[in-house]
Amino acid sequence: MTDGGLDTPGESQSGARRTDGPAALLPPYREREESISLGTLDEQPVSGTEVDIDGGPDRETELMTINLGPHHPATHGVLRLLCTLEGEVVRDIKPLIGYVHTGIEKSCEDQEYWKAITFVERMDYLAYYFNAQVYCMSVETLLEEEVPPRAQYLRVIHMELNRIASHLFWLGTAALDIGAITMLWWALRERDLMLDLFEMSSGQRLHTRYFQVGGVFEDIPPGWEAKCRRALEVMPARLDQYEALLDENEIWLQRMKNTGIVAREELLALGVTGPLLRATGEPWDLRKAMPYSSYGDFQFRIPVGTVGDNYDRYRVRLAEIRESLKIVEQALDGLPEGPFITSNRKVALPPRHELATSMEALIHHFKLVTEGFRVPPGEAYSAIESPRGELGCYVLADGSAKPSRVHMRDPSFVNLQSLKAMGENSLIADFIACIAMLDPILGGIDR
Amino acid sequence: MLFEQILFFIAGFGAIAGALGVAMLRNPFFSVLALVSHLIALAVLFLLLRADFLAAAQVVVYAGAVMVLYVFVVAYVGDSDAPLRATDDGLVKAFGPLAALAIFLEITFAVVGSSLSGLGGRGPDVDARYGSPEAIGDLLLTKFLLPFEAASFLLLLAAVGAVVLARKRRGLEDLDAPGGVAG
Amino acid sequence: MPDATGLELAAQRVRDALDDDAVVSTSYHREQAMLEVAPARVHDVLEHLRDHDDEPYGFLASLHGCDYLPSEPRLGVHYQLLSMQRRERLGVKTRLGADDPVVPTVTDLFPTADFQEREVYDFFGVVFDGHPDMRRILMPEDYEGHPQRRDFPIGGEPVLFTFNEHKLPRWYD
Amino acid sequence: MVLLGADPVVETTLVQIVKAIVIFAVILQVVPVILLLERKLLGRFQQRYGPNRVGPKGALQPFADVLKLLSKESSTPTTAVPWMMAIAPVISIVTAVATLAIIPFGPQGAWGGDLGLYGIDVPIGLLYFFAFGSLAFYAFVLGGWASGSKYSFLGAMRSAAQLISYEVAIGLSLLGVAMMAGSLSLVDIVEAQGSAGKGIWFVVPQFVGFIIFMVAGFAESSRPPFDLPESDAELVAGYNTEYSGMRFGSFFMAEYIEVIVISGVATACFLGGWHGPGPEALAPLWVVLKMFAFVLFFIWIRATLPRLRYDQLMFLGWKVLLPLATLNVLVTAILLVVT
Amino acid sequence: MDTSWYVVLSAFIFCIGAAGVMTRRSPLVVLLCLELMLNAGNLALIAFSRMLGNGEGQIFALIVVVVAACEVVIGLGIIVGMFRRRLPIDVDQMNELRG
Repeated sequence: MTDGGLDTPGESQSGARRTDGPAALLPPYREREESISLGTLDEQPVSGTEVDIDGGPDRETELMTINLGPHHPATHGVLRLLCTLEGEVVRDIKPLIGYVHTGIEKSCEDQEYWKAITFVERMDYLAYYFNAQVYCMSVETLLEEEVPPRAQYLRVIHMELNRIASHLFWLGTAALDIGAITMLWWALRERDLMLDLFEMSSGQRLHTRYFQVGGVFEDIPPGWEAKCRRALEVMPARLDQYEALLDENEIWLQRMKNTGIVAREELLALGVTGPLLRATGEPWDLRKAMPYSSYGDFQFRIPVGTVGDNYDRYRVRLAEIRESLKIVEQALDGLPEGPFITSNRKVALPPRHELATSMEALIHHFKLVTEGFRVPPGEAYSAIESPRGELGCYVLADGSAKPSRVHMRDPSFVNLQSLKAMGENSLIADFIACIAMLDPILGGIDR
Repeated sequence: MLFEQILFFIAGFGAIAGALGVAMLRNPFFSVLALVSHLIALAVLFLLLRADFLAAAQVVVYAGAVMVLYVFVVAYVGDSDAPLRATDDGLVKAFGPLAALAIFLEITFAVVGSSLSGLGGRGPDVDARYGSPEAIGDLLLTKFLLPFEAASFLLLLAAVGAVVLARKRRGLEDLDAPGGVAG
Repeated sequence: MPDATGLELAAQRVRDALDDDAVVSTSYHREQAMLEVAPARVHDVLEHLRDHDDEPYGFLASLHGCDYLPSEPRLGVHYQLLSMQRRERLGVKTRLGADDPVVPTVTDLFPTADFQEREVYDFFGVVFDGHPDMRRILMPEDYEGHPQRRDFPIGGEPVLFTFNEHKLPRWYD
Repeated sequence: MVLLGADPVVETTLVQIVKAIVIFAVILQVVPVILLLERKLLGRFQQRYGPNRVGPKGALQPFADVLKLLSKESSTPTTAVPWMMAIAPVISIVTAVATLAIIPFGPQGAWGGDLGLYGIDVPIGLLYFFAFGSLAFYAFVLGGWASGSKYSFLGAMRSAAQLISYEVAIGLSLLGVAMMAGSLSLVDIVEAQGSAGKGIWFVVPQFVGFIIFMVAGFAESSRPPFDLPESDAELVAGYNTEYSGMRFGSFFMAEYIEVIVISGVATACFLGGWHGPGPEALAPLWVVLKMFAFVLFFIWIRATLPRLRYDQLMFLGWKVLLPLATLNVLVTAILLVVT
Repeated sequence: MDTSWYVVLSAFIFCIGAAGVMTRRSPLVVLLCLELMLNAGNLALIAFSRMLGNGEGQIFALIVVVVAACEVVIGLGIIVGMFRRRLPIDVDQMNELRG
C-alpha cells in the first residue's frame, strides 16, 4: 500500500492489485479530507483516537463520527452529512454539499434567454415546471411581457399537477426511509398518472420545457382535459388509501409524532419556507400571499399544522395534494379560450403555418432561433411557491440576448440549514425521518 | 464407543485450544472469541457426560449472554491492552507458566494417585432422566432449594451492582474529583 | 412590493436612523423596489429594516451575488427582504470592487444567510466579514478562482481535484 | 445414538445422517422458493409484477440471483479482519440450519417403521432452539466488527442488543407452552396438543404467549418491522454493509432459514404441529401448510409495516413483552396447579 | 471414556486459566481466565457427577454458572467504570480501590 500506486498507472490498471487499489488512493484523498475544517467538531473527541490517560476527552460522552453519504440510501442523492453520534444519538450534523454541482447558473450565462429554460429545469428535478415558471416570470418582468390568460391557466394546471407528482415522490421515498416499502410503489403509480399527462401535453415526462417566455409551448391536445379529469377523479380515493396505510398505523404515528420539532421563529430565522414552515402553523403560501400567474382566481385553502413535528409535515403535504387537485379542477373548469402564448413575435415563435405564408414570420423565426430575443437591461427577482417553499429567480439582463446572471434561490438549499435544528440530539432513526421530511432535492441544492 | 472417543478428543482439543487462545491472544476481542469456542467445546463434553440440560444452559447463558457482555465491553473499551508482555519485572512472566505447570502436575498426581475407584470407569449406567431438565428441576427445588434461592438473590445483587457501577456519573461529581475517593 | 413613494419613504427612514451615507441610491424598476447601500453599512441597514422600521422586514428571502462587469464597482450582493405582514418585498443591494471585496456578514441577523453567503463567497469571492465559517460550499475546497464572475471563462474548464490531478491515467496516456 | 442423552427414540447413525442431509438439501431448495414467493407477493402487494423475466413467470429468478452472487467478488475492506469476516456468514447459516433439526414434521412411524419425521428429538428441545439462537448473535457481531466499518459496527451492536432483548421474551413466551405440555421436547409438545393429550392447540390457551412469540420471532429473525440491524435507510445495510458475493448471500439465506425456523417452532408449539384431518401419513403436509401460512404472514407484514425506532424496540421488548410474558407464565402456572 | 480423562482435561484447562491470571495485565483478560478456571471446575464437577451416577454435581455446576455470571457482571462494571474515569486499565496499576 504505497503512495506510488497512483503514479504507476500500469499497476493500478492491471487488476492484479484490485483490492489494493482503493488503499493506494488513500493518502492524497485523506489529505484532502483534512483540508475541510470541521468547525465545532474539531474540539470534540472522535472514537478511535489515542487513549490518553492523563488528559484527553471525558469518556462519559463517547463520540463517533460517521459520514452519512455522499452515497447513502437515505440522503436522496449525493448529500453528505458529517454526523457525530453518541451511541445512537446524533449530536452534531454538518452538511457538506456540492457533489452534484454542475454549474447550471454559469451555463445559463452562455445561453439565449429562451434556451436557458432547459437548463434551469434541471435544477430541482422533481419540480421542473416551477423552475421554468419562475425563470420565465423574471424574464417576462424584464420584458414587461403580458402572458395571455389561457397560458396562465395552463401553467397553473401543470404546476399543480407537478406539485402533486413531486409530493407523491416525496411521500414514497419518505415512507421508504421509515421502512414502509409499499408506499413507494403506490405513490409512483399515481405519479405516473401525472407524468402521462405531461407526456401528452409536451412530449416529455420529465424536464418538459413546456413553459416559454410569454406563455406555453403548445396548446393542450384534444383529449387532454378528459384524461386530466379522470386522473383527478381517482386521486382522492388513492389518497385515502395512503392514509389508510400510514395514518392508521401505530408504528408510523409513533415514528412521526413529536419528532423533529422546530419552532416557527427558528424556522423563519433560518429562512425556511414551504410545507416545513406551514407545519408549524404559519399560513405562509405565496400562492395566497402574493398571488402570481392566475392563482388569484382559484379557491383553495392553505393546510397548516399545529406543532411542527414530522407528522404535521407529512399531513400538510398530503393535504396540499388535495388542495392542488381542487385548483386543477377549477382551472380546467374555467380554462379561458384564446392564445396560449403571447402574440409578440419578438419573443415567441410564430405559429408553424405562418412560416409558409408570411415573410415576417419567417424572419422572426430565423432571428429568434439564431440569436434569441434581446432583453432590456435591468434586474428582476421573482418568487413562487414551489413544492418545497419559496423558489426565487434573480435575472440580471445587460441588454444582450443572453442573461448576465441567473440565480435561483432554491428552497432545498436554504431549507437544508434547518436540518441541524431538526435532527440534533435525536436518534439516528428520527434524524433519517427528518431528512426525509425535509425533502431535499440535491439537484436544487447543488445546482 | 469409538464415536464417543472421537468426539471427546475433538471437543477436548477444542477446549484446550480455546483456553490457550484466551490466555495468549493479544487482542482481547480474540480472547473473548476463543473463550466462546472453548465454551462450546465444553458444552459438547457436557453432552458426552449426559448433562444435556447443563450443556444447553452453558450455551444459552454463558456463550449467549455472559460472553455477549464481554463482547460489548471489549468493543467499548477497545484494545487498550497490551499483550502477554507481562509486567515490568520479567520474573512473573517466567514464573506464571511455571507455577501453572506445577499446579497441573500436582492436581494430576493427586487425581491419578488417589484411590477413587470410579476414576477408571465410565460410571454407572444411568436412566433416561439423568441430566434432563426434569431431573435438574427436581433436585433444585427439593434438595437444593436453599442454594437455588441464594443464587437467585446473588443474581439480583449483581444486577443492582452492575447498574450502580456502570451508571453515568450524575450527582457524584465531587466524589470523582482528584483525591475525593482516597480521602 | 412597496411602490416608488414607499421606497423613498423607507430610504428616508433609513437615512434618518443611520446617516445619509448609508443609502447610496434607490431604484424602482419594473415594480421592483431596490435600495442600494454602502457596503460597510449593509449590516446596519438590514438590522434597521428588520427591527426598527415601521413595518419591519423580518424575513431574508434570498441573498445572492452578481457581477455587473463592465460597469464599476462590478460586484454586487443582493438581499431580498420580505415582510410577511405587509406582503412586500424590498431588495437591498450593495456594490463593491473586485479587489478585496468585503461586506459585513448578516448571519447574526438572519441565520439563513449562512449558506447563501458562503455561496456568494464561493462564486464571486466576496468575503463576508464575521461569518463563522467562510469556506467554499459548492465548489471543491481547493478550487481556484470564483467561477461566477463574468471574466471567468465558461466552458473548457477542466474539473480537477487535487487528488487526481495528473495522477489518474487518462485514456490518452 | 446416545450422544444426546436420554433420547427416547434411538435411531441408527445412518438414519440420522440421511435425515441431516435431507433436511439441509430440502431447506436449500425451499429458501429460493420462499425468496421468489416473497418477491412475487411483494410485487402484488405493491401493484407491480415482481420478477418475471428469468424462466417461466420468473420462476428461475432465484437461480439467477444465486448465480450472480456466486460470480461476484467477495470484497474485503482494508480495515477488515478477513478471516473473521469470512467465518461470520458460516456461523449464521450453521446456527440457522442446526435449529431446523428439532422441528417435527410428523410423529414417529407416520411413514412406517420407527422413523421419526424430524431431525432429532431431544428432551431439551426448546433450549436447543435458544442455544443456537443465542449463538447466531456471534455471526452478526463478528460480521459487523470484523468488517471494520462504522455502519457495520453500529448494525452489529444493534442486532446484538435486539437479539438479547428478545431472547428473554421469546423464552418466557414458550415457557407457558412447555409447562402445559410438561416437556421441552417439541415432539412431546406437539403430541400434547393432539387427541392423546388435551386435544386443543396451544394457540387457544396460550394466546398471549403466541402473540409474544410472534412479535419476538419477528425481532429474532430481524424481519420488518424489526429490521433495525440492517435498516437500509439508517445504517446502509447494518452488519452486512461490507459484504458482497456469496458471503452476503449466506447472511441473506440465513435470514430466510430463520424465518422458516420461527414458523416451524410456532407451528409445533402453538398450531398443533402435524395434527390435522386425514391419515397420519399426511402429517408433514399439515406442518408444511401451517409453516407456509406463517411465512406468508412474515411477507405480508413486511409489505405493510414501517420500521420501529431503536428506543421503541427496546421499550417494546423490555417494558411490554417481558412483563406480559412473565405474567403469562405466572397465570399459566397458577391455572395448571389449580386445575 | 474414563472419568480420569475428563478430570485431567479439567486440570489442564484450570492451569491454563491460572497461568493466564498470573501473566496477563488487562483486567478483561484476567476475568476471562477466571472464567476458564471456573469452567474447569464445572467440567470436573460434572465428570464426578457422572461417575457417581447422581445429578447433584450438575446442580453445583449450575450454581457455579450463576456465580460466574454475577462475577462477570460486577467485574465488567468495574472495568467500564474505570474506563470512564480514565483510570489505567492495568491490574498492576489498579490501586484506586485501596482504602
